[in-house]
Amino acid sequence: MAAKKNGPIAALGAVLAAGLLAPLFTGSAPGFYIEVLLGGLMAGVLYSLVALGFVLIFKASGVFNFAQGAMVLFAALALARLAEWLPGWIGIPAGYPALALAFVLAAGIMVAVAWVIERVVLRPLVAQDPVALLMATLGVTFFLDGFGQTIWGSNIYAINLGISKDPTFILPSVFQGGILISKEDLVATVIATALVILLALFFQKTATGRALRAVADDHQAAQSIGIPLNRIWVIVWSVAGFVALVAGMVWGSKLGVQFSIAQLALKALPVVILGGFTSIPGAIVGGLIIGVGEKMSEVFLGPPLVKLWDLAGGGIENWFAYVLALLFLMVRPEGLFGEKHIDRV
Amino acid sequence: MFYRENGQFKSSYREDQQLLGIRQDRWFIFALIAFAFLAVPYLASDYMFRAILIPFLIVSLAAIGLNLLVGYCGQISLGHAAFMSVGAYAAYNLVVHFPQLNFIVVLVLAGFISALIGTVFGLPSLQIKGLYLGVATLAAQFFIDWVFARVKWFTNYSPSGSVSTAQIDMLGWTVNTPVEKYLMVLAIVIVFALMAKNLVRGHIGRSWMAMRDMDVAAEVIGIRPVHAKLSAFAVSAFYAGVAGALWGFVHLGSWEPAAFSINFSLNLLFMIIIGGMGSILGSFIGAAFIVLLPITLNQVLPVMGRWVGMNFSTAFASHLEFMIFGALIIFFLVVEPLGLARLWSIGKEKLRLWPFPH
Amino acid sequence: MKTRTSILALAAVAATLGGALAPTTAAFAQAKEQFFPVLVYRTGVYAPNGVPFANGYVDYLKLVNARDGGINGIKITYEECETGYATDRGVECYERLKGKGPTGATLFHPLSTGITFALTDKSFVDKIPIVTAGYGRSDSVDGQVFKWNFPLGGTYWGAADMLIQHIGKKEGGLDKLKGKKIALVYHDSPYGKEPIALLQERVKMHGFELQLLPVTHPGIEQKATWLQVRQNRPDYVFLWGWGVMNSTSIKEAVAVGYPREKMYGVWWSGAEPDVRPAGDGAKGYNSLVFMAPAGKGRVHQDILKHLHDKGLGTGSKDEIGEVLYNRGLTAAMVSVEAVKRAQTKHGKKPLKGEEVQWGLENLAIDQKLIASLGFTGFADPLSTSCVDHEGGSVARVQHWDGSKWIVGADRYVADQQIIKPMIKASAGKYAQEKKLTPRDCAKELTAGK
Amino acid sequence: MSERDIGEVILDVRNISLSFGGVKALQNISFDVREHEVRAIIGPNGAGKSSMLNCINGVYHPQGGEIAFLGEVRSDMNTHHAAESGIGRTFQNLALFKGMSVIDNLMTGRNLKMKTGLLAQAFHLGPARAEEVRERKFVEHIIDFLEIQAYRKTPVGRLPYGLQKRVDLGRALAGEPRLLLLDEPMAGMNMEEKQDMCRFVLDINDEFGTTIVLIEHDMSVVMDISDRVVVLDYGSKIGDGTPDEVRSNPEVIKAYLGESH
Repeated sequence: MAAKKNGPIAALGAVLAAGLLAPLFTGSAPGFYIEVLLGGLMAGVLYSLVALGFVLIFKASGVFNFAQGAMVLFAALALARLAEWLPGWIGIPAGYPALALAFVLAAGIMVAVAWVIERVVLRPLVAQDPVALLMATLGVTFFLDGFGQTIWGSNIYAINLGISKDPTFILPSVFQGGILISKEDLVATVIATALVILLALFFQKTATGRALRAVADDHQAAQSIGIPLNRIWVIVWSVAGFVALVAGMVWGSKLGVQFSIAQLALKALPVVILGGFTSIPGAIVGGLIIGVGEKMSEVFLGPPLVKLWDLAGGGIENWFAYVLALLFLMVRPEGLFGEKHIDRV
Repeated sequence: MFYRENGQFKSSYREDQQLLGIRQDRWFIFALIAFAFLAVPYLASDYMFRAILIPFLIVSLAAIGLNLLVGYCGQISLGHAAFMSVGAYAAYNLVVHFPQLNFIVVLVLAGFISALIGTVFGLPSLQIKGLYLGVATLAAQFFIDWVFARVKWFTNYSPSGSVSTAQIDMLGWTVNTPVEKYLMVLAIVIVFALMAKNLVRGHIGRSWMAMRDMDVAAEVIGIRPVHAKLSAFAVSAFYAGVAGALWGFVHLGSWEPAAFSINFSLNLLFMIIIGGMGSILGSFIGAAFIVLLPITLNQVLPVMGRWVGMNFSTAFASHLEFMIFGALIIFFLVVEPLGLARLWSIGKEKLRLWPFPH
Repeated sequence: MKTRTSILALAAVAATLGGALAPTTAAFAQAKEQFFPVLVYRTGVYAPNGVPFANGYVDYLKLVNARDGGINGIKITYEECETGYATDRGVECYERLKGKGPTGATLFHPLSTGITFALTDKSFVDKIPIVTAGYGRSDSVDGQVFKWNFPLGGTYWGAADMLIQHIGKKEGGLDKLKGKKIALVYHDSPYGKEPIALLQERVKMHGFELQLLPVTHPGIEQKATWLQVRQNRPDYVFLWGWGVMNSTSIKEAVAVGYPREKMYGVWWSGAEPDVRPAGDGAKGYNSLVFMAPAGKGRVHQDILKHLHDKGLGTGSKDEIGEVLYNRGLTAAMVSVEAVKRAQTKHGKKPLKGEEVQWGLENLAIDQKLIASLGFTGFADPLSTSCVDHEGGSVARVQHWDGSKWIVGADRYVADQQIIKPMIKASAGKYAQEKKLTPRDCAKELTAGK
Repeated sequence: MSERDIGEVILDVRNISLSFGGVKALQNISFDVREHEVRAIIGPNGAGKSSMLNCINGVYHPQGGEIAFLGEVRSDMNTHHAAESGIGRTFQNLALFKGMSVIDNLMTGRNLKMKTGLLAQAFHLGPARAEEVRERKFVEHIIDFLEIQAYRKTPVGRLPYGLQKRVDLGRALAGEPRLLLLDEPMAGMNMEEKQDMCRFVLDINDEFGTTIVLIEHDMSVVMDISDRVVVLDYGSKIGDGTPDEVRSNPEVIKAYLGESH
């Protein structure tokens, strides 16, 4: 079985690798190539962050949480607005202090959200089929979008982490024009890595974390160790909420916080497909692959296509991720790291 | 109590297998159809036709299509609006290149083209199931969106990438007043609803449901997954295609790919979940729900606001609309995961047994 | 039990749904009222730009009532409808509002090119003018085919043409454009695609290189786009964005170190919400500005006096004088003037859209009138006719100095030599697609006498 | 046992081996089934009985060996071929179509026999209607035979376990199988239900002349109704013969008594 499957995967991998390296030989500047690569990785980091939320929740509650994007938006809005309002309310100095406090409060809010969701949505729907639950999370999405805009506002808001937005160029000696690096992206990567390490520790070291893993593996077992499933869910959704907050912060500081962030959820879907619904490393790696794949395809594959068929502009990154994920599904339905299951008769 | 079956004995399997077993149901449906054809044209306002009835009917058609796939065959599709757009653009190009074609012919052809595409994007269903398949169908959504936005030929090289349609006329009958449009759409939708009903009570429909309920057992019986699943995708996409063509030609009149965005797909899914999976009637109820709810909230909320003496801003009203919409979806999933159609049948059940409790 | 509650709930919902019919069946007996439908988007992705425009528009309508007691005594009523920039919602709003008021809708500002396309077809049946001041379909300038469309004061073809002229001037002559690279970063919708046709026309003339970079709605994903910009290092970037896309573009430009001085936005990419989020990064960014630049004039004083001081203002005080607010203001002013003009023919009574159409087609807004309305500096003269529904288009180029817009001195006028034939061709194609017979303006004129 | 003329070998299983990953489920099993007999496969849990059936009708694909059905030799069946060439099957853990009524479940079992096309179906044309009625008649036979007339329109999900088992059997019968594979038809039944089921099995065997292979670990039942018995243990065959032979087979006794219940 497994042996049979590895062939196609290798093939697909080879094709992708070839596509990835092709530009180097079709005469695009190596410096620029690296920039695109980095750009892709940075975008990938953000996708990973959102995908991480998906995976956490799916692992523990088997719910495919469509609302993750809405949660990112909601958290980001909360952070941005609180950071803006707090100085006025309690006279805390604007800038980092306000931001820090706002972050804590926002985290608290996300916990509250998680608790409400568990109470109002998950508990009544427990043991419903996944589709119903998926639908419910879509309902949550709508609610959060509306609610978020009502209390936080629907304008564009800034989260200022105080990082210079101007690009820096490294290795001008090696590559003509140097390689463009944005400090923001670097910070984003650092934060993301930190978060992942944090999660890893949480899952490996803490009792709750181990409990969560137990649940993920087998609900009955979890109950038998005596963990109330409801609490587990609240915790997991809170963690996912926290992840959403971090994702929102990173993204918001780059491009500002606005309703459109909610669309990010759609970007994360192919990532979880690629990485497997139940694998945290999968989410990370998948995110990076998708990020790089998108940017590479857009920059290097797009223009030729446009020329070839006289298209009205490129924009193939919109579907590339999905088609990639689809191809991948065909050869390996359980994803990169997801565990497969054979249904018996 | 008039809702009684007693005295209605089935003397042949034919009778037993007819669409509406209970006489009262038959009457009810006939009455409803008669009302829709004869009375509504005199009662409804322009607004009702253009903004509510016509869109409602068209999305119902699309919802039926989706329900055949998701509700009956158990294959999730998150990209059905894309199949609608295939139908719409197919119809547009047919009209552009063969102006003499009768609109009905155009519709059917558009349906077939869409069915073809649907089948192609249904292929993954042979490999993967459930949510994975759902995400796979998103690939269809985004890819097809892109194609129509990019390949100029499909939009007949219109500089803005937006296409607009000539008025519909078939065999001399020019369909342009709302009433005419309504009647045409109504007729089409009824015919297609009947066809759907026939399909699902025949052996093809049973093979779909078998796939949905227990695919291994179905295979053991000798049902070929390839046939069952792909035929479901094809038929479903056919419906979507026809609905899409109607949406473009009758409702919008001019559109760009954004008119068939992912949100449309999700709404279709809402319709069948709320209305009821595996129920043609449910498709209608769900469509009514999803079409009417936002419009209603959007109009009623400010009024209510004035009642309670506060003036809702448009923004707040539409945010509230979002929230209530989401809340209601959750509410109905909680109280009746099987959808509104189920409530309907439960109600009927009770009516049948009335006045006895069980 | 469970089922009973849900059946009750169902009934409740059904009841509310019933409400949907109420507004349509409700009668509007009040006479002496001119009804203005207002399509807005105060929520969703495009809210940052939609809100100030809507506030400006509504404020002016309020002002006319508060200050002049209506249009020559005819009181203005209006109703907002949220479209969320979505075509189908827009159509629904249109259908809902077109019949309201004693004489039905006066005219529509769809505020979205997509919705404009959808409504254009309906306008022929409903006979309600569609005013698209500075947007919409460029070919609708041709009043002989598009009787009901009024792209007052500018089209995208015109805008693109002006931008080319401007950079031509900077380069020291249009002929200098040869071999230059221009990238068009555009919102991937009819709105963003409109200018392409003209730019390609100009490419034929001057032989510069045009690169098309579409950005998908909503426009928060532009990394790849700007990496391409960095790769090809175009001499100029034209920005045809809307909503959050604009600010994102500027930020990404900063991120790849593309000089903002070489970026030129259309007039919908040149408002405060577009540059503010980018902070200092936006310094030096240019955009077209038509009709109303930022700033305050007498009309603003009136609004503060008659509305905000009485607590009747629509939005917050501080957005008064912003670009989009002013544009909304001007759009409303033009609409009101059209009604006034129509009243000279049809009498001082509530007018049907059909009657207002004449007013729009015979607009004569000159500096004197503008001054008397307190719009000096916030509107340009407009004189429309049966053949020309644009009424003249003038625009200037402004740049953001980090805190405010500085408007350049020279005014640009689109080169009709190029645009006229394009309009003719495109309008002709539309007429033939729709099986329409164009009006004969000359005849109507004589008939009018 | 009623005197029936046992015919030729119709199913011949030759050294079948099957394994999942490392686990060996079956190790070169061989046995044959003769026309019209009742053949039982017994063995403790995890002996590989179900796996055996799954190989016979193509749910699993054995790595080694071959299966000859009606003279046609295949290294592995696929479910569709199996069904088409007349192998029917019931399931240990009910695999009914929960969402459908009894009638529909049985009609679905008839699916292979129904051929009218999509359009005929959609418009409910004459042929489609006629076919529907014709097959319905046949299915009604089975309903009468299994004495479930009262539940025609009931969704199978709502039926009690015993009845669901019957429907499962009916669905298999609807396909008019020549060879019927019964996977623990009496599991989890009370005495009466078991007796009914036995009766049905034998009647099927008599009236329809269907050859039957059944899995069961209730020895007593098996011994009563089957002509020959195969005994599996840990994936390998430890006995094959008439009930009496098997009963006296020391290995079998060890296997069964070895693990004391």
